[in-house]
Amino acid sequence: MISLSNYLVIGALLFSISIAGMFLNRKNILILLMCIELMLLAVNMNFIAFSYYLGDLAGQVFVFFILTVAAAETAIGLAILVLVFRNRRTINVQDLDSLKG
Amino acid sequence: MNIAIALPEIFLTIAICLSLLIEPFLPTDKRRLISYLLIQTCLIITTLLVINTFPADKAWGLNNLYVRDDLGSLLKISILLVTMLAFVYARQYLQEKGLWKNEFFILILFSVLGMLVIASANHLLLIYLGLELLALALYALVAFSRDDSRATEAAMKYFVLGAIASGMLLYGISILYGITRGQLELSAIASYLSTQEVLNNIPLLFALVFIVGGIAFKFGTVPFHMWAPDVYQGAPTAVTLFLASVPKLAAFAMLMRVLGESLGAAQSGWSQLLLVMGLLSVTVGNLLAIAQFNLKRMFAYSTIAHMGFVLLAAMTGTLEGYSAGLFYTIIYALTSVGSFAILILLSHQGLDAETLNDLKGLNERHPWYAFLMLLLLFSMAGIPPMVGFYAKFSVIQAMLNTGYLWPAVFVVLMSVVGEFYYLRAIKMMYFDQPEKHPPQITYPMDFQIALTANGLLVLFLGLLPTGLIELCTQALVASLP
Amino acid sequence: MFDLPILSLLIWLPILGGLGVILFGRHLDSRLFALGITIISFFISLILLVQFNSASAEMQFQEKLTWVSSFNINYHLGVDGFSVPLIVLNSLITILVVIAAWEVIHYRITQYLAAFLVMEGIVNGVFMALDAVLFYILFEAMLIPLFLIIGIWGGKRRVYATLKFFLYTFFGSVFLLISLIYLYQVGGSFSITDMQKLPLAILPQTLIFLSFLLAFGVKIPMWPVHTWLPDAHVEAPTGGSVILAAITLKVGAYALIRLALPIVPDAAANLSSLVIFLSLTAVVYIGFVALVQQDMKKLIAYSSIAHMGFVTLGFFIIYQLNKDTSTAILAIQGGMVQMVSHGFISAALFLCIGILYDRMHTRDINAYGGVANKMPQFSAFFVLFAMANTGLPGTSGFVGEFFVILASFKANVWLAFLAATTLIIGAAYTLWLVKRVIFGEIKNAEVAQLTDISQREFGLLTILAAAVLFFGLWPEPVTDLMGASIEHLLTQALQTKCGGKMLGDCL
Amino acid sequence: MELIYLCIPLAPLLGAIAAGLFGKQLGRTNSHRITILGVSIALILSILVAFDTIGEGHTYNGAVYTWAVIKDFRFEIGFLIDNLSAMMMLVVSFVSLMVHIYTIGYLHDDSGYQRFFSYISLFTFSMLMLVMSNNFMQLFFGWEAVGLVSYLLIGFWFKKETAIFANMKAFIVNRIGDFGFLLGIGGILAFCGSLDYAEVFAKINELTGQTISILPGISWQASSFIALLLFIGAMGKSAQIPLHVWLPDSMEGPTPISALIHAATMVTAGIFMVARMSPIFELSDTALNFIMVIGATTAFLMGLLGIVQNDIKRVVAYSTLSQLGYMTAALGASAYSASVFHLMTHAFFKALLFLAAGSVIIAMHHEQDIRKMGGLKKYLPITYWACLVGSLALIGFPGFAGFFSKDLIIEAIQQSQLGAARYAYPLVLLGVFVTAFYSFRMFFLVFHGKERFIASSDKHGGQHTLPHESPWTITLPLILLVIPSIFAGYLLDPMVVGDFFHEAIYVNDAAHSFDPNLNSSLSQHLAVQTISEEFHGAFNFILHGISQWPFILAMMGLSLAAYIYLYNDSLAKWGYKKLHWLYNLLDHKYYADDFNQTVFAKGSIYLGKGLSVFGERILIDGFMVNGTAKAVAWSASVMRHLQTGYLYDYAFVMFGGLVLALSWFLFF
Repeated sequence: MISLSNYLVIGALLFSISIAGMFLNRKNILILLMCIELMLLAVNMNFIAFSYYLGDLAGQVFVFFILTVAAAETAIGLAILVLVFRNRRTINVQDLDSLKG
Repeated sequence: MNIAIALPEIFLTIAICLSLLIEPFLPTDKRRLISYLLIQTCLIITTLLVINTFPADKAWGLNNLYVRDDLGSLLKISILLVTMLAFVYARQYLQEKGLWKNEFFILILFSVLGMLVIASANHLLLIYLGLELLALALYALVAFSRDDSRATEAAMKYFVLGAIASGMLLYGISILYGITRGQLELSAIASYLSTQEVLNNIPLLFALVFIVGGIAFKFGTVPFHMWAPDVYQGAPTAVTLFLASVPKLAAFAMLMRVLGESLGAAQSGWSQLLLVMGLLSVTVGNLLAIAQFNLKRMFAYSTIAHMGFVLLAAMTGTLEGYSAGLFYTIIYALTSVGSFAILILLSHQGLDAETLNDLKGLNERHPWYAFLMLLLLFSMAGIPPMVGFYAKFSVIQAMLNTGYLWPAVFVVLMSVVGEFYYLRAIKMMYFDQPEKHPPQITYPMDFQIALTANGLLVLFLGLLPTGLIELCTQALVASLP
Repeated sequence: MFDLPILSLLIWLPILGGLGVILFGRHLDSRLFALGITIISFFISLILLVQFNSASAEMQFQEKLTWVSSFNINYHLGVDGFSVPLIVLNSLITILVVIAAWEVIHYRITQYLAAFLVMEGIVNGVFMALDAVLFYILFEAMLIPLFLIIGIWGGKRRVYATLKFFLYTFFGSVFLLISLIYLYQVGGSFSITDMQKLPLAILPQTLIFLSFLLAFGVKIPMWPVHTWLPDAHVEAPTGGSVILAAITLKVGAYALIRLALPIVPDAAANLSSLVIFLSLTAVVYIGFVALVQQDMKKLIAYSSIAHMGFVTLGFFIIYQLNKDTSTAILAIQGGMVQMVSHGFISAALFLCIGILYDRMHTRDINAYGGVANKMPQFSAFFVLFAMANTGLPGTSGFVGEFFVILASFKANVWLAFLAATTLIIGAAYTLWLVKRVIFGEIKNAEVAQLTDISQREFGLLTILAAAVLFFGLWPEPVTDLMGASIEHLLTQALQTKCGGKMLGDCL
Repeated sequence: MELIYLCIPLAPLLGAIAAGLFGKQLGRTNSHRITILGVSIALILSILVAFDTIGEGHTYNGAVYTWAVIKDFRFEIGFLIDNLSAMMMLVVSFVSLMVHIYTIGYLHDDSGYQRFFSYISLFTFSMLMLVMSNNFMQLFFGWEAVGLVSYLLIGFWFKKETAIFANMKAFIVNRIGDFGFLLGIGGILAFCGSLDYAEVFAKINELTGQTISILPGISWQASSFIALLLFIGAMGKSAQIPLHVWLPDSMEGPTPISALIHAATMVTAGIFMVARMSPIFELSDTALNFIMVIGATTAFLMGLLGIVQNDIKRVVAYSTLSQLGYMTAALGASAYSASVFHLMTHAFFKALLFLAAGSVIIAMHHEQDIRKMGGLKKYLPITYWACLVGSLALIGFPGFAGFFSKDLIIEAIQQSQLGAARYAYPLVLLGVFVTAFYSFRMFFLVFHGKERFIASSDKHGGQHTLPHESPWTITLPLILLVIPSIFAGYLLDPMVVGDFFHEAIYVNDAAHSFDPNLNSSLSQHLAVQTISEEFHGAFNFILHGISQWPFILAMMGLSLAAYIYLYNDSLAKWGYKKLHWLYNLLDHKYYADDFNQTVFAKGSIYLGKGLSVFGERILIDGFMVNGTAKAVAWSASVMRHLQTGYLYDYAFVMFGGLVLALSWFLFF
């Protein structure tokens, strides 16, 4: 039997991986977007696990909302990415440093 | 169901959709003016709808997803009014910069809608949705000047960090969902937690940390502040004007809804977090603002410091503290929108006024605006008799009332440090001669009236602050359980 | 006879007048308008003086309105023997400042005059406020016009000076705010008179006292938080210097009397040695520093610090007198008279320096010499005020120092000894200044071009000279005015609110 | 009578105000008329008062107005008129009037004519207020006021660098004295609770046995301490060693004020003050000993300096110092009446000498070096005789005024039982010789011998006109002053021997019964009494005096001066060679000025510079104030680098914060 805590650990691991991905990745912004998705998936994992074990459907409804919003978010993210690329001809994270200090 | 309690939001939604539809059919030569007036009318009607039920007894509706109380209404009114001011200030700027598109107003209206939803949410899902509605619209707004590489860079940063923040918030919510045995309704969470041991409940504390992180990002307090300077600087001034002022009201609404109402039982836990974040924000904000010569960036850091004050007020967990925080936030929004209006005033022919040097000799060029800016800056600095003094005063009083003596001492010391950069700005306006003589731009009458009213209000409220303070306290008394 | 809210009038008439000058400055002669306002307020202050009952220690002419009900802040005004002379002084000096600007200030004169009028109103308010927050607000608000005055019409290093001045004083006063809020939380009232009755343990008393000392010490200014003053003076326009020296320095000392001594008497008693030490340092150390200054304004600024040292010495020597009330009254009278007198003398000296500066555009002592040859009338005034500055009997400068030295002798010979060194040091730096500037052969071509004072300047200096001599020859009007209030103060300042404990007992 | 008392000081004051404020409108003649009128009124009224007080024995003690009332302390302005003040008023207004008249001639070309008259009238007012005072505060008022006028008058020619240096020096040195004086007043108030003479003297015995803690463990008799502090004031004003340095320099002022202020009146204020406060001084042997030592030292050492001076006014100035020393020494011997008596005679003959010197100076066209004079006897007959009378009076030639007073002092010191008398007596005796020598050195050099001025004025290429006698405005005062210089001495009988001062001056008959350490059964303070008992009229006094040491020494001094400067100056040259070190010492005035200049003046400036640089600029401003500001700015500039601009760093900070918060809750 897989216990709740196993799912939660997986969720936490996914979350940590996404975090690690964010600040270990110094190259491509696309990977950042992927990490964000991964983070949301970690959350979804938590919600579904809780929902299942608590026998409460609200958690799963929440996940649907999260997935939808994530899609919208990614759309905007990619749009901004396109703008960045158009202006700079690069999507390197390290090149986004004109604003600092 | 009681749909009526969401009437303003429903009206606004319909109005936004309609204005999207109507706009292409407006006569081309007057399209801008008419759509602008239509949108302002929408906001006014929404405001009236909110005021219509203010003050009123607390009411729940939409299957308990939605709550209408005085706190929410007051925040909504402030959000709507400041947004209207922002539109007045932004109009000329957008025309000159060639940024005038109907989408600007539509996006802002969407974000306002998101904020209104947050202000009335009684469910974590609604909080999330409102937050995303607000955030997504803002990401787009920051990138509104599409060909500006700095703007897009700022948008990118804002987007990524914002997404992380909502991820954190969601993660916290998911844990909370688990430990409260499936509660997502705010009032239900509160009643569940009131029966629990809080301080040794590690999962709950974990959830708290994530949720507080998510909220703090909206405030832009340390260590979730890193986006603020870059975004403020990168975004077009008209967007910064909005971004710097109105969403803080929503952030405060979120803070009150999530921490104050539903997690009130865990106050001893989150107050520690808010205390540390608040102190750090006041320190970092004030110190780093000194090093800035870009005005927008400077204001960003000053915002960080101000938001630190709000967190410190809320940290006390008392009615007095909440009231101080609410008062502070409203005053901040008012002052901030006015200060950015001055920056808009200084911009000319598509060139943003950004650096401190652009303020030079303002007293020579426009003594009246210089005087208004003086009032606004002194208010931010917390010098009496401007209203900013009472904002700080109420926060410090709340802190001392709950025994936070040394943090209070530290905070006022830091505000002395902060004094420096406001004074430096005033010095630029009054003591220095203008470097170049830019063409005199006449701003439309509504701009002038609004700015004058905005500046004098800061002084007037400083002389007679009772009404607003009372309003804040009353709203909180009526709303808090 | 007068049911007018006379105190409010003294605050708001100048402030509204100031706004009026800005608004209508273009349409009428702003100088005449401002002069009119100041003269009217001076007359109102005279009415206050005449109607004031000096036999009573009660707060008089009280006005009380609820102001910020949520914080329990009231618009509460009232005057006693400490306030009245300072209010009259303030109203008088502002007239002089307006006249002094007459032909001298050309750049944005309306704003200049408006700033001074607003300043007058605010300072009057500080001297009347009976609500702690109202007091604090006015105390801080005072910085704004002064900041602008020095910054806009100041000299070359005005930016440094203004920022230093503002931050320094603001730094001092934020602790005051904390203390006041703390007192509110203990006593539930922001009324200063209520605070004065509030019993307090010794530890909070000590902390509150230190915060008061910092806040007011910066303003007075006391050594070692005085260094903003010379810079501010040097850069300020003449009017700014006059107001700064004659009025704003008094605010700090007044606040000590109004807040520090009555609210935290035990801490004041415990720490009186510290304050006395700082005061005497101001007298001796600053005296030597003044001796070597090359800038006339800096020299007078340092001399102001030294003279204000007598004020604080007078206020705190009362704790070293073994409850000898008569001598304690003498000491406080000394401090108060010194304040009033220094208001006249420093104003006069800064006006004199301003007169020279307007003609020569330098304040460097070395650029002068033999001014008496070309400006005999001016020199006569200058020597008179210099003598007053050295505390010559017959001038008001003597009275305060005399009282304070007499009182300190009773406390301790060495205190009196150190205080009395001012007789020598003060004479040395003042007379050396006179010798180098006024006397001697005409030093250079610029001095040879000097013209004697105009009628306007003559009038200004005459008013001050008359005041200096009058109060030197007959200080009784002032001492009489304050007598009852001082006795009342002493009952408060010499009481104990915590069973006479020392801080050490609690630690 | 009160009105008359009030008029006495006010008349000169009004004159001063008129001449000072409206001098230009009044013109020169009217200015001097109005001031002289004022002083004349003062003199006439003073004479009236003198008749009333001395003759009728009416004394007065009352307030004019209340200066301030502070609870139990009353500060009043008032008059105490008794024999002492009546005499002083007489002296002051008389000499002042003489000087007023003299000035008409002396300064009649000066552009500051009206200013000068205003000043000296103001001085007269101040000095009268001083002597008429009935309390310590008013005394201090007058005290400082005369100092102020002295300051103004020394610097009267304010273009002269030496003059404006001298006046500053005079004021500051006087301030050192006033410093002590003020502290003394503080002591009086602290111990007696009043500043009124009558009240203080009534309570004076309460001072007995009281102590003042000087250092922990060390305490002094309050009476001694206060008396010494008061005496420091007297030392400043009456130019006693070591506060004498200002007086010679004060000769930079015009000669009339040298006569009035720096010889006759102001400098004797110290003597007057001690005499006035005799009840306090009588309480303290320590103070009296100290006074006597200081006085005798001044009398002798300052006299020696007179020998090497070549400036005519400086010779007289040092002689003034020396005579003041005599008076002070007499005070120490409790011979207050003798001292005041000498004060009076000295006022007359010293004013006479100064005015005569002034007359010489005018005749020599402001040449003051006595080596460039000589043989003036035939050109200035009146001045010559006046000067002779003055000099004889000064050296104490029997029959002249100075003889009586000085002899009295020397005898008093001889009789004094105080320890210091054994030190003081030889000094004052030797002083007589020195006095005679330098007085007649000057006299002979100026009026006899070769006419050295012709050569010198030729050398300057100036117009060569022979000196001629001064106008009547100058000679009249000389003549009028000759009279009291001769005859004032005969007042000895009533003034000293009688009980003239019995009300004003208190001598402790049963001295020190409270002090068990003194084993003398005899009263130690009765020198004057002893003399009085042996007194048998002025003539006998003269006869007695001729056989005494003072007279012999004076004659020796006179003869030596005559020998050297009239017949054979090789002795002087020989002495100059052999005693070169002594000459140097004297020429440098015992290096007192150099010492003060180096140690005090330069020291203060270095101290001030040090404090200003290290204390103000480096420590407080540099380190504390700007240092804080810099630290803030520095930390800001460092911290801004945390905002790197890289997204991953931003994310890292956010997560770092998160992790820290989590671990905070986990581990604490």
